[in-house]
Amino acid sequence: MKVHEYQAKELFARYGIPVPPGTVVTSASDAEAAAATVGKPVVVKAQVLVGGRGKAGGVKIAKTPAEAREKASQILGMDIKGETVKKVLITEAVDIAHEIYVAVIMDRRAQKPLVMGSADGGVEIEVTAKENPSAIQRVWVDPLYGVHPFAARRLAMALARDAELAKPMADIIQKLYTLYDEVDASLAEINPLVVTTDRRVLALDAKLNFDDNALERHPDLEAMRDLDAEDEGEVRARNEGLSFVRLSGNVGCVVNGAGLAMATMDLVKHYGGQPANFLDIGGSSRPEKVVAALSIILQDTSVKSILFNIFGGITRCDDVARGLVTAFAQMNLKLPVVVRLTGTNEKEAREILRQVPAIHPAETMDEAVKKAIALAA
Amino acid sequence: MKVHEYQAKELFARYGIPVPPGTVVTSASDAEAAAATVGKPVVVKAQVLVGGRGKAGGVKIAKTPAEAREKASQILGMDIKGETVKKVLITEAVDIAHEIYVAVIMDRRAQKPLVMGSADGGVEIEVTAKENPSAIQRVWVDPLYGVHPFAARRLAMALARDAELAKPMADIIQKLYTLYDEVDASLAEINPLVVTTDRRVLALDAKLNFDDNALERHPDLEAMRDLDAEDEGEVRARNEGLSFVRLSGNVGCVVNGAGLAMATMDLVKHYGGQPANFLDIGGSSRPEKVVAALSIILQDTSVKSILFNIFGGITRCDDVARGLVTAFAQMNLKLPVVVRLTGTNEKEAREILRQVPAIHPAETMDEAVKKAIALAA
Amino acid sequence: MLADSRSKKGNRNVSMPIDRNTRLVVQGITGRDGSFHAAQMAAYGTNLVAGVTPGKGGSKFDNTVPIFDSVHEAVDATGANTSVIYVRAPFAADAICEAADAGVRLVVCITEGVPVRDMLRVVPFLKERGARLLGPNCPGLIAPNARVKVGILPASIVQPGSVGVVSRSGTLTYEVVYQLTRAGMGQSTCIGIGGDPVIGTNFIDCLRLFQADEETEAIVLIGEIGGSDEEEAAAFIKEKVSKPVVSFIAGQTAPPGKRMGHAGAIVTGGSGTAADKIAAFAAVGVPVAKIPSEITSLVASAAPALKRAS
Amino acid sequence: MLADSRSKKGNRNVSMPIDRNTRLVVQGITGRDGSFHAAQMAAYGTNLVAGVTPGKGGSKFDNTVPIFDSVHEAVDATGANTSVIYVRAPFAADAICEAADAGVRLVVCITEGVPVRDMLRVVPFLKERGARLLGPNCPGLIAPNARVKVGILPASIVQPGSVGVVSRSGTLTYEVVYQLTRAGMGQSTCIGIGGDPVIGTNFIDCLRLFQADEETEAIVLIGEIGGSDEEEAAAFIKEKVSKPVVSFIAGQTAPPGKRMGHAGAIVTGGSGTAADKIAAFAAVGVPVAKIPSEITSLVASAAPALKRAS
Repeated sequence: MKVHEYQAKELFARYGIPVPPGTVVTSASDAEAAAATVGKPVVVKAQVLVGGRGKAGGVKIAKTPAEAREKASQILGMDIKGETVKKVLITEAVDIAHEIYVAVIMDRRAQKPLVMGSADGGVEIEVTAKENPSAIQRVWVDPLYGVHPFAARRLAMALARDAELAKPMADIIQKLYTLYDEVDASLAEINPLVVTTDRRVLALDAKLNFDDNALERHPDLEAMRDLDAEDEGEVRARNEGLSFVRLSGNVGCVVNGAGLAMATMDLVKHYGGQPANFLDIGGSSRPEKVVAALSIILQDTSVKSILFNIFGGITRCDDVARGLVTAFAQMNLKLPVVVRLTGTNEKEAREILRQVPAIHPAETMDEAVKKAIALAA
Repeated sequence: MKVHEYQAKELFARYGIPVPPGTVVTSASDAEAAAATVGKPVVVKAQVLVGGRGKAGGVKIAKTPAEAREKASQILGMDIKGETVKKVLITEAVDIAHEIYVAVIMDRRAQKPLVMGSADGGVEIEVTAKENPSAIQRVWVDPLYGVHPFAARRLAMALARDAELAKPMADIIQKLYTLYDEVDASLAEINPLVVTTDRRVLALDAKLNFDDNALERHPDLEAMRDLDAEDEGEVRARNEGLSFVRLSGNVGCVVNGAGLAMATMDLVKHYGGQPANFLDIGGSSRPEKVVAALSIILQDTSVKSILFNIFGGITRCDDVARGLVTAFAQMNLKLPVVVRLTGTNEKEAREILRQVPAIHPAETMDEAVKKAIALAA
Repeated sequence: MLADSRSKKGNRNVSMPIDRNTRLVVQGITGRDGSFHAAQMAAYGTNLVAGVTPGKGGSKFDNTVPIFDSVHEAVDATGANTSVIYVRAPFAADAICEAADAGVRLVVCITEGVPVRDMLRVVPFLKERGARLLGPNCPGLIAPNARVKVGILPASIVQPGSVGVVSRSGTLTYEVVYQLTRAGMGQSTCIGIGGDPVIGTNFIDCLRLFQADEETEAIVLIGEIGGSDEEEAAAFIKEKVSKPVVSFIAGQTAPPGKRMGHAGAIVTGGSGTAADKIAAFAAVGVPVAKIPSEITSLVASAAPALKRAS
Repeated sequence: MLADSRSKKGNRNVSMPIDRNTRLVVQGITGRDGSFHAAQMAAYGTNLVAGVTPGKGGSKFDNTVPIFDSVHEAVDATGANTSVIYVRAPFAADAICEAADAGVRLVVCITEGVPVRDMLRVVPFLKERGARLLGPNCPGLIAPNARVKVGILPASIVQPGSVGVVSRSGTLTYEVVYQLTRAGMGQSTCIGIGGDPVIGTNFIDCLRLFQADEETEAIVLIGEIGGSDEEEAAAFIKEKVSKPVVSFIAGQTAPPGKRMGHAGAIVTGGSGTAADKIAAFAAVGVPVAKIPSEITSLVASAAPALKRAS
C-alpha cells in the first residue's frame, strides 16, 4: 500500500523526523488561505500515489497567496499518469543549501533492510545508481539490532560532510529506520532531505510504502488508504482477497497462483493475443471469490473472452467448479469461457462443470490459451 | 530502585496486564471512603518498599467501609522492618480459585533474562525452590527476540493446566516481559497471579525493581522514587554519586571500589572492629564527593573513627587528597581519621596531605584497619 | 521444568531434505487446509507421526495420529524431525520458530501472507538452531521415488524419476511437473521455494542439493520476475553445477512497476526483469524455455539419457 | 561506499588477549579519563596507534597519535586490533559494538554504569563477530612481561613474573597485585573482568587462558558476593586447571539483601553468599585467603617454585 506525501509526513512527525509545516487542501481558495497563513512563499504539491509528479508539472512554487490559488487551480484536477489530482499540499518554501537522498528498503538479495544514502538528493536514486554509483552509500541493517548509532553516524558523516550537521542527520536516519520497522514499511524514502541555508535539516518530501501482508496489525495505517486514487477493480479485488492488475487486452484471465497467472499472460501474448488483466484468485478459493473475480473482469467492456487456468494445490478444483456454476447461475454470462482445471479433485470438478453447457473445456494450458484467443477475436 | 505495589500496578495497567482496581490513601477516613466506592469487601495493603509486609500484619481484609477505616488506622504508621507505613492501597477483595507465581529476573549465570513460574503462587519463590524445586518452570529469553508466543503458551499451560485459562495467562507473561525489557527492570514479579472463581486472571500483587544505571533514560520512573521510604543517608549518597549502605558499627569507611570496600569491611570485622557503613566513592572522585561522603558518615553519631582506604586507578590520589584537605577545612572534624592512599599520583597526594596534621597515615590496608579500630575504641 | 531451547548448531548438510527417514508433524492439523493436506500426505506414503493444535492436545487426527498442544511435546513423543505449517499468517512466524526450537530439522511453511518483518526475525532464529526453512508461501516439496511429500504439491501429477525441479511459483510448478510426467520424465524431488522477499531456502541451496543428489540427473529451474535470485543462481550454476539445467521465467509480459500478486513479483526499472534473468541464464549456457510446454523438449535435448532411464 | 559490517566469526583462541602485537585504539581519547589513561598506557609501553572521538577526526593526541571520527577509520588507517573505551555510560554499548564491527579483536570497556539491557544486546553482537569483550565496569588488563596495559590498572604496582591474577573487583585487584609485587611475586597478566551482571569475559574464560599460557605458573582469583561465577569457576578448576589456584572472596560480612555498590554485588537468601563461594573453592582444593594479606603466603605454599623464578 502507498500513502500520500502528506500522510507520510504525518508519520514522520510522529517519529520525530523534522518536516516543514504544511496544510492539505482540496480547493484553490483553501490553497490561498493556507498560503496566507504561512505568510511566506509556498510550494503547491500535487498529492498523488504515482511517481513523477514533478516532471508532470504537479509541483509549483507560489510567492503570494494569490499565486498559490492560481497554481493550485492548475494542479487540482490535473491527470498524472492516469491519476486525477484531488488534493494539494501547501507547504513553506525553504532556502536549500544541500539536497540529500536517504531511504530504507528491503534488500531481497541480502535478505536484510538496507539504508541507502546519496549526497546527490533531489535526483532519482536509479539515475544516481547509473551515472555515479560510487555516490551511493549503503548500510545493511540486522533487524535484531536496528541501526546502530555508530552506523547512522558514519552514514550521516558521508552524506553531510560536516560533523555538526551529521548529528541531526544521524538522528533522522535512526528514526527513519525505526519508523520503517515499526510500521512494517517496505520503503521509507526522503528525497530530498535538505540542509537549509540556515543549517536546519528537514525532510522536504516523504514516501512510504507498506507491506500489505502486515496491514492487519496496523488499522491506523489501513485507514490512510486513498481508495479514490486507486483503480476501482483493484480495490474491489483486494477486498475480495484477490490480486488483480488491469491491463489493456481482450482476454480476461482467472488463474490461481501468481507465477501461473504471469505464465498464462505470457502465453496469451506468445500466441498473438492480449491479456486484459493479471488475476490471481489465490489459495483456498471460496466460490464467492470466483463470482467476484468474474464481475471485476466483466466491468471492462473490452474483454471478449474469459480464460480460467486452474491448477489445484491448496485450491481444490471442485470448489472452483462450484464457484463457476454459482457464478454463471448468478450472472447471466454472455461471453465465452474457456476452462482448464487440473490437479486436486479434478474429476469431481469435471462432474460439477458438466452442469453448465456454455463452458469450453481445455485439457492443456496451450490449448486453453489458443481457444480463448480465438473466441476473443 | 524499587517502587511501591500501587506504582508497579500503574505500569502493569499501562502494559495491559489486568490488575484489580485500587485507590491509594494516606488516612483512615480516605480509606473508608475508598472502600465505600468499591462497595464490596476490600483488602487494605501497606505500601512499603521492604518485603514481608504480610507476615508483619500490613495486609488486612475489611468487609465494610467502617472496617476498612479501622484496619487502615492500624496499618498506617506501622513500622515494617524499619520503614514507616505512610500509604495504604484499598483494593477489591476477589475470590481466588488458584494462585500462581510469575516473574522475570536477570539470570546472571545464563547471562539472559529468565521467566520463572510456579503453580504454587502466594508462597515466596525461595520457599518453593527449596521445598518443591520441580514446581518451578523456567524459560530463558533471548533478548534479541523477546518471549516467543509459543514459549509463553507452553509456560502458561504448565501453570494454568487449562487451555482456556492458558490464553490470557500467556498474554500476561508476554506483556510482563515486554514491560521488564522496555522499562529496564531488574525484577518484574506477580505474586500471586490469581485465577478468580469466575475465571478471570488478575495480578493481585506487583513488584518492580529497576536497573539504577538505566534510570537516566526513564525520567518518568525516576519520578516514582519514594524518598520518604528510603534511608536519608543513602538518598543523599546517591545524589552525590556515591554508593552507601548504613550498618551498625563505629568505624566509618570511605573506600574507592565496591570490592575493596567490602574487603575493608571484612577486614574491620576480622580484626575485631565493627564497620559503620559500606561506602564506595567510585571512580573519578571529585573533592566534593569526599566532602559529601564525610558529612553522610558523620550524621551517624555512633561513628568514632573514619578510615579512608583509597587505591588509585581511575581515581587519582591527589584528587582524593585535595578533597580531604577541603573537607577538613570545611567541617571542623573532631573524629580521628586514618588515611591510606596508594596508586596513581600517590606521591603528589602525600604532599597535599602533609598540610593536615590531624591525619593518621597508614601504609597498608591491615595497618590502616587496625589503627582505625584502635582509634574508635 | 521446561526444557531450554534446543540449540543444535551447524551441520546443514547437502542430503535431500526429505526421504524415507522423514517423520512429519503437521502444525495446524485441525484446520481446513491442515486436515485436508495431512490426509493427502499420509495417503501418499509420508510418515505422518503427529499433529499440533494448541488446546487440542490429547485428541487424534483421523483416529490414528496423536495431536499435541505444542511441537515440543510432539517431538518428544514421536521423534518428529520435519514440520509443515498450515496456520494463519499472523501466527505463522511463531509456528516456524516453535518447530525449530523444538528440534525439528526441516520446517516447511505453506502459509501465505506472512509479513516480511516477521520473516526477518525468523530466518536468523532458524539459522542459530541449524534448522532448514522452506517457504513461507510455498507449496512444499515431494520426492516421488521415496513416496514422501511435505506440503501441497498434488501427488497425482508426479512420477518417480530423475529430474529435480525447483521453483519460486506454486501452481506453475505443478504445471511444469505435470508436463514432465506426461512426457515420461519422472522427478527425483520437486521443491517450491516460495516467492516472498524473505525465504528460508533459495535457488542456490536447492541447486547445491540437486548437484549432490545421486537420484538427480537433470534440473529444471522455474523463476519469475523480481529480485535477483535467478541471476545469482545462474552465476552459481556456472561455478558449481555440472548437471544439465533448463529454466523458465514467468512474467515476460508483466508491465513495469506493478506488483503481480502475493508472490512479491515486482518489476522495477532496469533490474529483476524477465529479460535480465533470461540473459543471465543464456550467458552461462542454461537453455531458457519460451513457453512452459517447451521445457520438456529442452530437458530431453540437455539430458538425452534421461527418458530411457525412467 | 561504506563497508558492510566486517564479520569475522569464530577463532576465539586461547592466546593471551594482549601482548607485543597489541595495537591499541582509545575510544573517547579526548575526554578527561580517556586522555589521562591514554598517556599512562603509552608511557608504560603499550603501542597506542589511534584515538577516536566523533567530530574530532583529523586532530592528534599528544601531538603524535592520530584521532579519527570512527573506529572503522582508525582500524583502516592504523591496523588497530584492540580497543579501550572511556566514553560515557549511555554511549558505551554503541562504542563497544562499533569497535567489534570495525574488526577489533579485543574490546575493553572501562565505563561503569552501562545499563544491563544494553549489555544483553552487546554480548551476542560481539559473539557473532568473534570479538572478545572485557568488562564493562572493569579496570582492564596489564601484562608486565610484555609491558602492555589496556585500561586503568596502575603500572606502578605490577612487576614482571608468572602469577596470573583475575578479579571481579577493580581497586581490590590493585591491592592484591600490589601485595604480590611487594612479596616479590611478579605477574604474567592481571585481568579485571568487572562485577556487572552481564560481562564479556568471565572467570572461566580467564582460567582457560591462564592454563594455556606458558608465562603463567600460578593463578590468583579474586571473587565477591553475588551471582554464581565463583562456584562455576571452582567446578571448572576441578575439571580443567592443573596450575595452582589461590582465591579470595570479598563481602564476607555484607548484610543479606543489600546491594553493595555499582559492582552489582548483592546477597539474596541462600545463594551467592561468600560462605557458599568459599565452600565451593574449598571443595575442589583451592585455598581461600581469609584476608587479602594472606594471599601471598598461600600462593607461596601452593607454588613454591614461584618466588625463585621471578
